[in-house]
Amino acid sequence: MIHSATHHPGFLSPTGVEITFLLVGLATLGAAVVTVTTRQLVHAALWLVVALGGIAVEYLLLTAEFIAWVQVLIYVGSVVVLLLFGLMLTKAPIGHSPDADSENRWVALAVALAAAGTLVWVVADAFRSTWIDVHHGTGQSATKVTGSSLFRFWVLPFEALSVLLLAALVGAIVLSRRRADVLPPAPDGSTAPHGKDR
Amino acid sequence: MNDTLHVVLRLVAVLVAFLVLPLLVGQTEHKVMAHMQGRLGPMYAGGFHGWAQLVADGVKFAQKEDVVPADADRRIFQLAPAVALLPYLLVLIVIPVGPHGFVGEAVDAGLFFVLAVMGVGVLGSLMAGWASANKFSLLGGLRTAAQLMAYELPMLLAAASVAMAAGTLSLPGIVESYHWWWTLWQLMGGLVFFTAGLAELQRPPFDMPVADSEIIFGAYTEYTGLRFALFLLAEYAGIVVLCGLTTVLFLGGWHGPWAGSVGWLWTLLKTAVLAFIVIWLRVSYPRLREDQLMKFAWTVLIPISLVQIALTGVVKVVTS
Amino acid sequence: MPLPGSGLAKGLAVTLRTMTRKSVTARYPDTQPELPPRSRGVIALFEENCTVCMLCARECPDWCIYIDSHKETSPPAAPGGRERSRNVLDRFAIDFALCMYCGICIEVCPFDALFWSPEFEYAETDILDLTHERDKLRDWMWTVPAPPPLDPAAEEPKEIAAARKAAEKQAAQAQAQAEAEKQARPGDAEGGTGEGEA
Amino acid sequence: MDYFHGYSVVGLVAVVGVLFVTVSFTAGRLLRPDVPTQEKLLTYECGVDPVGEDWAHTQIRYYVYAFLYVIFAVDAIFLFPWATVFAAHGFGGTTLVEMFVFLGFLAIGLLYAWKKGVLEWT
Repeated sequence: MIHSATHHPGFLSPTGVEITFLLVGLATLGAAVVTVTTRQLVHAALWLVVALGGIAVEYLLLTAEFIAWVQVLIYVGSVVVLLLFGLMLTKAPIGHSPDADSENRWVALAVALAAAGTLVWVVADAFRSTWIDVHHGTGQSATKVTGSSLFRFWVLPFEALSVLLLAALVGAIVLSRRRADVLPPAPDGSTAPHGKDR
Repeated sequence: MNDTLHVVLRLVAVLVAFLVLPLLVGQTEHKVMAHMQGRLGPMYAGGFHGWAQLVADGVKFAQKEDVVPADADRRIFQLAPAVALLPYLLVLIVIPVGPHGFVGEAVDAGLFFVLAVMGVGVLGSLMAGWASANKFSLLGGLRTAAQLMAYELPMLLAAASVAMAAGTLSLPGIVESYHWWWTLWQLMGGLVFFTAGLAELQRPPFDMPVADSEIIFGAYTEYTGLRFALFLLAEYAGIVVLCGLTTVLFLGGWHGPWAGSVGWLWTLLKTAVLAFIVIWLRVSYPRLREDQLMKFAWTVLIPISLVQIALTGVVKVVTS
Repeated sequence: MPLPGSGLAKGLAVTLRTMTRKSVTARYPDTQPELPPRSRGVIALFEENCTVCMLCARECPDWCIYIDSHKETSPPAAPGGRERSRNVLDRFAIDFALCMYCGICIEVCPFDALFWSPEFEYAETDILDLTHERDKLRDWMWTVPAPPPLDPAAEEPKEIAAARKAAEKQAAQAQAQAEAEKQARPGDAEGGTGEGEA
Repeated sequence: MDYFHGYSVVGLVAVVGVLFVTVSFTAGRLLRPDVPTQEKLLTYECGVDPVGEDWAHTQIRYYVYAFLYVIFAVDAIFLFPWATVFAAHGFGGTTLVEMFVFLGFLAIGLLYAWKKGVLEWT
């Protein structure tokens, strides 16, 4: 059943992948623009989901299967959820939030363009002579390839990452607990548990 | 054209499974719950033991008015059920049912794909909770998010343990390399995975986000008619997906006597038994409190799954 | 100390055991329920006993009993006597949408005109139709069961006790008379006890 | 072309899903009544008139869990590429130790959070 696919050209011709890539890229760009221009906070977060999902599809089209699903799992599944969570905990009114505009849009645009220019230039320069052959079934075990290069060549950064994550974790706990000291005790009169063992 | 036909057939099969299996689970839940409580459950719709009750419910839901509260964010409110439902459809296609390519579509990073896509479904609950403009919905949405964050992790870790054992992320690949003693070896991981999955589906005893005695129906409070039905469908599709995944990862999928010819039956049977357990747990246990819920994930499930990973790693390196 | 998790297992065992047993659901419309004696289904009116004293309507906490009546005078029984007047019931209705089945009306009725009927299938599709009129209330009288037998050791009902006392008294009198007659018969040698007033 | 074939089928399923939802919503619109009244559109608070707005003050405790999760999730995804290779030739015990060091650091983080009482409320 599946083997038959190798003899047929499949649903997307090679150029089809490129066309799809371009279209998805445009959609992603559009979603990103809406994300930063919309006046409604939660809508911005949801458009961010669309933009991040679009990027995941782009990864998929570049046969970076594993990275694509990491993108979905980490960015869509947890970072955006964290973001929404934070918005809901603080304040995210339905409708426009006029105070969400910091009146810096021209500076922001300049920074964004500069950052984009730098990134494109750096990436294009770094990978100028490297090509991914998306057309010849490199999808086989993309995860395995990632894993073997990670644990053959990048072990030290990998271990350093764990230290970094630990630092982030401790930092988050320390920050949130110091904030808890400032807060008044819980309104129900119970002793605030965050002040338990100090 | 043969290829196209194959694809169309698979799509139809997946869609049918997506629509029928959750109904079966739902009807079983009606009946099993009833009998566990000394009742009979639905007896009239369809004649024989109320088999068509959920069909009748569906007809009723479709005829009901679709109320969008005046204060709600209309577009997001209406979109939320679709966001909650569709990830399960996507996941269903990669779950292998039988040997020799009896699967909607084999994806190389299948396990990772499944975990990533299932995590998206929670966005639906969050959207619903926020867009309803209702205190109870908002609280439900917050609880959903917190619960997802607490339980996604043990699920990931337990799944990683299986991937270590099999040395692949492909779901058919995992089942192919399964041996019967894996069930014992991965027992802790399996329990963690199943429990965490239950919590992610917000099934009792982990149904704090929809606790009716506290926050009405959580994020789904304001929903009526078809949109409400889609949320319910998402819950039952979630049960099917969770039980199917647990079967594939920890219970050896199609393995069993005469696996070559009736392997798919084994998968379905194991899935059905797990679905029964899901229902059974619902009837037997009271709801966990919100802080117990969080504590359970972080101080019980995650340490256990870390131990399981260590065990898997050591055994694997020693035996290979 | 019990095994950890044994409580959880016990819970599962209970539900599983219940599942294997026969369920206790009463399949009501198909099989009629077995009602206990003195079931409070609906209130029936024995209108022949009603004197329109209005006690029930006045005592009803919900004010759900509606009574209309008029006075009728009947000619004196004997010529020259006083005209007799009596109340005639025009309307007796109970609004079962308001009734809370406390049974006070039945308790206070001095003439035993109200009874509990076990009839419970009087649902209506319109709440206004739940105000049932006297003919319906009278019809329910046919469903009122006979009063349950008393406990073997119970005190006798007052009516019966009074009747029995009267009967006993009568019997005693009759006996006394018979004895007195026997003694007063001439030629009776022994003059027993003094025969009182006879 | 297996790879693109596979994912185009997945994409097709997504399209079918969207179609399914669209069709059911459209069909629903044709079937159901639509008689909104002001009271029907009111926010539901158990039959009592709604008080205040939808947002209410909540404890911030939840948020630490969210941080914890993001950090641990980043950790957990490294397990998957590792899982596929660690038992292969040329990796073995060393890679296992490397991963255990990595996990050990995070376990320390979890222990720290536990000790600090972040993981419980009562």
